[in-house]
Amino acid sequence: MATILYFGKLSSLFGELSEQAPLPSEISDTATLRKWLDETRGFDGALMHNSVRVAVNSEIVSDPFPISNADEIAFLPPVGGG
Amino acid sequence: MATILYFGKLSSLFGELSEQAPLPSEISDTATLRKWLDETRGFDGALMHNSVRVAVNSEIVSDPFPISNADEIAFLPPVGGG
Amino acid sequence: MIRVTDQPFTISDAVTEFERHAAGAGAIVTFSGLVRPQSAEGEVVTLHLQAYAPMTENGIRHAVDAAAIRWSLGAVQVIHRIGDMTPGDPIVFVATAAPHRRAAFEAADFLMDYLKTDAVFWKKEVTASGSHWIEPRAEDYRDRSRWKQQEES
Amino acid sequence: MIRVTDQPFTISDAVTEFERHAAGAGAIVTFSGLVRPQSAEGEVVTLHLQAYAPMTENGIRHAVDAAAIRWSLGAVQVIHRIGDMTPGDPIVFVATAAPHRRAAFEAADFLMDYLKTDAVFWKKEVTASGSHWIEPRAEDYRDRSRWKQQEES
Repeated sequence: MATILYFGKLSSLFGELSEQAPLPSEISDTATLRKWLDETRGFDGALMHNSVRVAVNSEIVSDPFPISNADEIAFLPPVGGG
Repeated sequence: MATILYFGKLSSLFGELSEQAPLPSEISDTATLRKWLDETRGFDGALMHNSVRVAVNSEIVSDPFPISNADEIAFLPPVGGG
Repeated sequence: MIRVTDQPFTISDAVTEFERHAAGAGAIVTFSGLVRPQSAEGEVVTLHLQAYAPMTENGIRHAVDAAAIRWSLGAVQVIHRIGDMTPGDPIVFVATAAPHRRAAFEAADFLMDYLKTDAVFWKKEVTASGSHWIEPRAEDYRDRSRWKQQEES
Repeated sequence: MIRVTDQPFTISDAVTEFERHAAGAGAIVTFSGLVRPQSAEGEVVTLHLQAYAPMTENGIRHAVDAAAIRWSLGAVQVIHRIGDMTPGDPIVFVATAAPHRRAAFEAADFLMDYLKTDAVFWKKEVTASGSHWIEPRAEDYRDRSRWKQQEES
């Protein structure tokens, strides 16, 4: 099971801050994960936006970055400041 | 009796913050007062310094400014800030 | 002395706590940001903040380190709320102690500019007419850019 | 909300008092100046301040009015000690509340520059080697001149 975190407006769209999900065998990097989640979780393109960065185990990475079921993957829209 | 106030280093030289003094009849303005106090209170020129301003009843004035026995006269060296 | 917390805090308590760390300083500057009762969308009901631990804390720590390199500081404190807040609640508290006041003022100003733009927070405002996620104002980016211009010049 | 007093005060109490006047503000900046334990002359034993009432208060009031004209402020507080103080004692407390943080920062900074140079106080420092009256540092005059340059430009 991978842990997926959604922040900001993505959390509103998903309805939760996070989910635990077993990654399908064809999902092995952040680019394919992003596309799969966008289509299956009703993000309707919101997750595909350029401004949404992705972090694996708390480090910002560039698509495509390899992932496995042990990872925490976070989708980060532009920060809003404190 | 006039009230005379000495601030900053003038208060150290005089040893007090203020005095009540009857003005001699020949002392009718701040310039003559300044000279008289400087000579009779042991200021030894400190009161004559250009940087020492004088206030009559809480208003800064320019020498010579008329004074009488009912007035409060303050001698103000440069302020030191808070 | 960086705290990102979902627990309410008071400015008075934050100041009291900071004073204990600031012994010997000649100057203490504090900044407190509070939830405003009004926004462009109307009366604010709730402000909701999200952080991403430990990325949020690490980012603040990096800014505090940058301030400590740039200015001579005795102590620095940053407290930042997350979760649900209502108008008047403190969101952020920044305190700086220094031998002289210019360093204390500039470091607090610098840290607030970081916190209002680059800090890792997501902010949702709830008004009577609905809720929306907020991005930094153009003014916040302008404030932040002041320090970069100084670094380059 | 200007107080020149020979009574000791704590920063915490000053902040608590100010918060009551600052309701609805988005930003609060406070500056606290404390007696430093060391000076150019050595270890400080006592700092003694004199004021000339009501000239001192009137001068501060004039500076507060100038700040209120220049920036959009919700509330301003100035507390200034006179009399004898020892290292660590608060000398001055300035607090500003405003809708946005830039106004609060700049107004507090401006008021402190006034208080450190033009305010009507006389200040005597007592160290082990004796006592002497202090005049503003060149740095204080430089800080103060920043606002005048802006006014002219």
